[in-house]
Amino acid sequence: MKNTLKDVLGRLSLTSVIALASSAAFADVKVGAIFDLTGGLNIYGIQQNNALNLAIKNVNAAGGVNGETVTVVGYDAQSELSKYTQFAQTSVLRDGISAMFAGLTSSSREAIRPIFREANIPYFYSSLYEGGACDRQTFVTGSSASQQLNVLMNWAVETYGPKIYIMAPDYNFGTISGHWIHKFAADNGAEVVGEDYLALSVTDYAPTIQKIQAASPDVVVALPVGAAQTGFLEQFAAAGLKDTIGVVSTNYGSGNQQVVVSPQAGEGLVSAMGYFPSVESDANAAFKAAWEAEYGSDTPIVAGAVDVWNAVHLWAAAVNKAGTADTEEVIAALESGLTFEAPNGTVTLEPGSHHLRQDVYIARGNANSGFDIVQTFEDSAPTYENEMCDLIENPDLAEHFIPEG
Amino acid sequence: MFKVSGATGGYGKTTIIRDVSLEVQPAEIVALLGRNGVGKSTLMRFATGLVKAQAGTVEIAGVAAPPAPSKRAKMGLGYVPQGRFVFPRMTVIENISVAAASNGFDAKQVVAELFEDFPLLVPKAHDLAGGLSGGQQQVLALARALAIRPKILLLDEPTEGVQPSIIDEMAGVLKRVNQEREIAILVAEQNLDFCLSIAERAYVMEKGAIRMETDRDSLLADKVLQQELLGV
Amino acid sequence: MEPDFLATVLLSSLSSASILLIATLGLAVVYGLMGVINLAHGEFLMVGAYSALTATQIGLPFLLAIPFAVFMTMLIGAVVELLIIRRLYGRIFDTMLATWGLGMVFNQTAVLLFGTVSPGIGMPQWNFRIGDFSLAVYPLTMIVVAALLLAFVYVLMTKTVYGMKARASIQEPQMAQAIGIDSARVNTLTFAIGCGLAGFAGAILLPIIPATPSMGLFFAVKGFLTVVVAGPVALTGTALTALGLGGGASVTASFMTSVIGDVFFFFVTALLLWLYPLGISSKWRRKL
Amino acid sequence: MFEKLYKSSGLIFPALATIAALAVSGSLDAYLAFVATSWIIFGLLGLSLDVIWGRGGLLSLAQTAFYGLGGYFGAVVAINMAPTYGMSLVWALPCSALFGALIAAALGYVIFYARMGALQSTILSYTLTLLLWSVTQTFKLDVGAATIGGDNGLSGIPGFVLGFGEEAKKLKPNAAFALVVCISAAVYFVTYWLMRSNFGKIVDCIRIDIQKTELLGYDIRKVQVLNFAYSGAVAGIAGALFALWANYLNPSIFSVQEALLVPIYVLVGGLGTLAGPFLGALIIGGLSFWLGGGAAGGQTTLILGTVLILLVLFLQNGVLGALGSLWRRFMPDPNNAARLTGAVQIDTEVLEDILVEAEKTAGPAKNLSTDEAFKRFGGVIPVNKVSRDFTPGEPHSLIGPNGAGKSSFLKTCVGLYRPEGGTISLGDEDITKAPVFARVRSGMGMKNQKPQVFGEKTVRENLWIAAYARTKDSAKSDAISAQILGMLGLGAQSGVQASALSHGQQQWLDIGMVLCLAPRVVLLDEPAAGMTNEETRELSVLVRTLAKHTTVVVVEHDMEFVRTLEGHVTVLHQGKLFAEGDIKTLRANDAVLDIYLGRGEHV
Repeated sequence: MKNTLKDVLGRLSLTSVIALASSAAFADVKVGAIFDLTGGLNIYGIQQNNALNLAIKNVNAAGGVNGETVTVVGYDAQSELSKYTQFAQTSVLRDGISAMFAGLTSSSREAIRPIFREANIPYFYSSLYEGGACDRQTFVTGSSASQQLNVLMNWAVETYGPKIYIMAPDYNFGTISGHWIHKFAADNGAEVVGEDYLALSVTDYAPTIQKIQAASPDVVVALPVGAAQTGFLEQFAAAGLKDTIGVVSTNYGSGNQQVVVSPQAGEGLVSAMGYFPSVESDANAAFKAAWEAEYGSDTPIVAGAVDVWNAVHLWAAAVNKAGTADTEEVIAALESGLTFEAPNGTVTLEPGSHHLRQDVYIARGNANSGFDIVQTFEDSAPTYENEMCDLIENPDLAEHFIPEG
Repeated sequence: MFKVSGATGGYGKTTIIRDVSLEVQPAEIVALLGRNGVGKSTLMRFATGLVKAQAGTVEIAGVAAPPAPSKRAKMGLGYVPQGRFVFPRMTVIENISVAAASNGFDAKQVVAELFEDFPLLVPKAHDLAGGLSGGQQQVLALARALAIRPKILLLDEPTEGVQPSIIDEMAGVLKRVNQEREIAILVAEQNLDFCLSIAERAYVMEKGAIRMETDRDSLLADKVLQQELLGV
Repeated sequence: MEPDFLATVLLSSLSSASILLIATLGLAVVYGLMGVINLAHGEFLMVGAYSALTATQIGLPFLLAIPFAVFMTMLIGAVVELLIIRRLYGRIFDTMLATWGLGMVFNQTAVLLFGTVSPGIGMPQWNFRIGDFSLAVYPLTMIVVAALLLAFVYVLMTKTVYGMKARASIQEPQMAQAIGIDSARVNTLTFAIGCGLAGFAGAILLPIIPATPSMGLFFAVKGFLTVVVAGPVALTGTALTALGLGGGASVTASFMTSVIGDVFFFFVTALLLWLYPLGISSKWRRKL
Repeated sequence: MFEKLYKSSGLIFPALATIAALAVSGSLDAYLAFVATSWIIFGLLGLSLDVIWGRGGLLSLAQTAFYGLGGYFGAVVAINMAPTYGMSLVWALPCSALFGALIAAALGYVIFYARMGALQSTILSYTLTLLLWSVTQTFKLDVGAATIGGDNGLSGIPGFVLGFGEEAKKLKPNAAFALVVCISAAVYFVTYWLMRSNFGKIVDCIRIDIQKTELLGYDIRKVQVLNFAYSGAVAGIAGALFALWANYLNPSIFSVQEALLVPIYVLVGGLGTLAGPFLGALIIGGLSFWLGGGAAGGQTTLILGTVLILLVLFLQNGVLGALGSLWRRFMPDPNNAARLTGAVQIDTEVLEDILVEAEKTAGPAKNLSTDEAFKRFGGVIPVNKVSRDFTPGEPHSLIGPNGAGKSSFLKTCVGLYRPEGGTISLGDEDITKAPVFARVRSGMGMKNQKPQVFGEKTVRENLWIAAYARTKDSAKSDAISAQILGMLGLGAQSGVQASALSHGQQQWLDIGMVLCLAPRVVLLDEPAAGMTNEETRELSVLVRTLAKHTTVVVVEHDMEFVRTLEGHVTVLHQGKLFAEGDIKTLRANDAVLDIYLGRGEHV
């Protein structure tokens, strides 16, 4: 019984392998993609995947890489971590890809990073995150926490005052961001008067709101993750606190929060990120036009999508520069200080840390669930990653740096 | 009045009773006798509709009974199962009320009436039925069956696990309701003494079928038959 | 500790416990009265939330959207009972697994229908002050809502003929039929009421918790623990447990962190189960 | 031939499957081999649940907790040792198994020693998983070279490394697949053997009727904790294999979804079949692989959910269970013999022999005494300061109105109820605080009102398990059970499942099981209930014979039966001693007539 079933399954998968292989036979360069197209994280995953396909189309329209067409072998991770490992192995063992674009959460990145390191395939991670990922095969095109928080804290202390309260999710993104808030607050002569790290399961924010009032800060740094934590902003506003205490964030608006939050709660919230659709530049106008032509304009474009777009173009530029898609040459080209005219301004790939130097924008939520850009900080460097991670000096580094304390 | 014809049924694919027919006249008390496992309980449950009929019909007051047990109850079929099966997390009053109310009777009035018949239940009126002793539960199960104002009452092993003095009391009440309210009664029992103290006539079952029909006096007289059929 | 802070904490913890109770009552009815653990309860809550959201989007005022949500969830609940639950009475673990499967189907269907992002409807911007502290009014009204809902369910199940029939049908299904109750229909209604209560919870909590396909999960998990700790006397037990566990977790979260609040919740659950292996109400002599 | 194959199907088919899997492992597509390895690992995890759920009767939702914790622990050790010494398996597997077993034993101790209800146990196990899930999100710890980094997980776990030393390389997917197949097969066959052993038989009995098993003198809590620990060890091994397979662990292993996936594997394959979970994991894994493998968003959860519902509704016993019942349909029904029984006739000579023999091995009869024994349930006091001595020689009958506390008194004596006051002694031994099984081992034997037999087991097995409880010796148990079987006249039914017996036969079988214990004190609660008059007469003979060699206490309503016992009668009323004497004196006692016997004609 068991055997026959296995045989059937085996045959089934073999045929599917053959089918996939034959469909890819005329392609010269293959890249892999693993994003969450279904499940709870698909608001990001679908856009990341859309950006990837759009970028590949754009690259192919411009003549491909080294004159060869690029094709995508894509997978749906279904918002499940175990699927990431499985598909990463699949792409290595079966598909023969030249580069991988994958992942949203830090855990998804950490799960698959060793696989591509071992297989020696460049891996592009495109999402804002807490920072610190470091190895020779990994390239990060999203902005790291220190990169965003540096400018944001500066601005927040100046605008609202020196007493700061932290509301963040209780896992790495939140706690490491918390660390940077402490550091940048101290740098600016400000003080963290209280902090609350919340489990993702929390739906009732009354305790947090009381603690905030007890600490009476000038500004709350709120880093809500997921729809439930977005409820915090709603409850904060309903308690009548929004008018007296400022709210700033590095991830509000990175996905759907500005849509989920009602206008009366969302208006006036301040966010600092590497991209807002309202960025005014030719590159962004062209990007948005291409996007709308392909996918329409129903949902605002998230920063993660632009990060994927940038990743694909940086990779293509590196392959063209190297004249081959072979890993060693491509990494060498990527480490040569590549720049790219991105929708969010000029981005530069730092050779040592494999992170991007890019613009960071501070924007304020408006009444239409959109953002108005308040200030632009050009060419913000990933200082922490540059400091910790020098892959030119130490190509064998394979770490995830976490700031002490 | 109450008639079962050609009853054939059982559980799943097993047939336990085959082609059983019997009849109870108005205001008559009939006993159903037989050893363990001859199918008395199955016949009782067949009559209520709780055992699905493979063949056969049930007639109550001259009308063919529909298959749904709840409809049969509404036609006046009262049933006291073996093992009582009172509603454990409901009070004594609720056990009686729900039966009365489900058949469109005034629950308060019915409860008052039955408390007169069964004074034993009065001090327990607000207790949960599950906390009553076995004998009290048996009385409650009887009261509940009477609450639907039945025309025919089926009793399955009402004396099992019940103390002698309560058995006495039950016999008295059964005789009384039989005479005063003209309720026909069919009682399945192993306790021959109890049976014959209230019933005039008896059916004796063996291996899922009716072996014979007899009356009290001839059964009492026939020791051989008692030995052979009932293991007395 | 300043008295105004303490008062605020107590009041908002009471509201947290009430929110948990509102979200749990449907589960308690279905478990306590029918012996069915409905693992899809959270998804029914979610269906209620989306129903109310859709209703407000087509222009219905929020107060009318709530009955609409209740109606929708009751309808779906009745269909589910007829197609699935009905065949599984008395098989508690099978019903758990089947309703879990159902939850997966609902969840995925919601993703397909609504996507993972839906706009929130916002909370009424009323608030009032206790000393230095300002509190939103809407979450506090949940205390009253919970009390009313509890009273409603209690009266429905203990004082009405339907309530007696419902309890009889599930305690001794065959005997219920034998005394003239159409127990199949009664059970369908009871399950639908349980689902309707979930729908009510999803709708009335919508201003506090935005609608997402997975919004019910954590409520279902906590509600599920609450109901099981409560034990056989479903209604009173659940009210007490929700107050203790939910309120306690919220007080803990106020003085420490939300994660410690969660740990408190789970830990006290474990402790209570150790002390009362069959639920805290297993020895109570109460109906409901 | 056909039947033999059926009986050993749990060995032959898995062995064939293992051989086939090994045979194809070399030629399998590397990628398929990689994915299929995870299915085998999930199957192993499913097996761990089947041990505690299908056999032990507890639906544990903590299997992923043991799996995850075991995996983490083993991985940490492997990360530190394997780069230098190689052999990642040798480090990871034992550590994981041990750690999984320890955690399971700790949880099992709480569940089983508190004697929790089924649902509550499930919930508590679930609580553990949830607790881990919320705590591990932020749990950070450096252990040597290993960094447990909260939600970022634990990476850098070596793969399957078999060689020694620094140079050892990790296995390629095909070899890793073959290795995991071998390990899983080994665990499966050990489990199969364990579940067939005497230990497994006791586990089975606990599932079928926990109270009866304890009344036979088995320390059920210890057996349950051991069984749970074994299941935890299996889960731990699966966790280690998973860690080595994925090279990465993360708190999501403790998530709600993962925890509930395990029961699905078991249910799909067939609960209690041991081999079923592997099949289930293969089907579910294959299904989601086939549905969700491509880029087009597969609606895996939607389909899985639907499959689950359909499965519960239409294929209750899973694939293997369904196949098994199909197979049985083509075999002769062993329970046919149940219908061929005549009336029971006790062979008093054999009974005497048995009792004399028992006296030799278990010592002389003991007195049972209570002194001011007191038990209350809320406001009800079923046992109110009862002081009484029961001695061998003649039967003692307890009578009294319903609710007088007769059954409660017996249950208090045997330990099913814990008294709040007073003492209970057996011989010279104070057993007031002793658990049920300890009292049984000291010589108490009790038969409850309803017949308690292990329905799925055969008549012979029922008696055997009772005899084994005392002798702990298979050969002796064989002999004793055969002897009692003959005495009861159930020889022709020895291979019949106990559930197929009639109510009366089950009563006799239950009494036979009590006799297997060679008890020095016998407590019988309404043994004549549901018996025909001729059976009651046989019972009376048996009780009188028994009373010559042991102390016998009988609770009974049937006055005729009580009269034929010709023994001492005690009347209980409202939990208190009310009257005593022989039946004749009591029949003349007005008070007894008032409260119990009544004055009617039906007595």
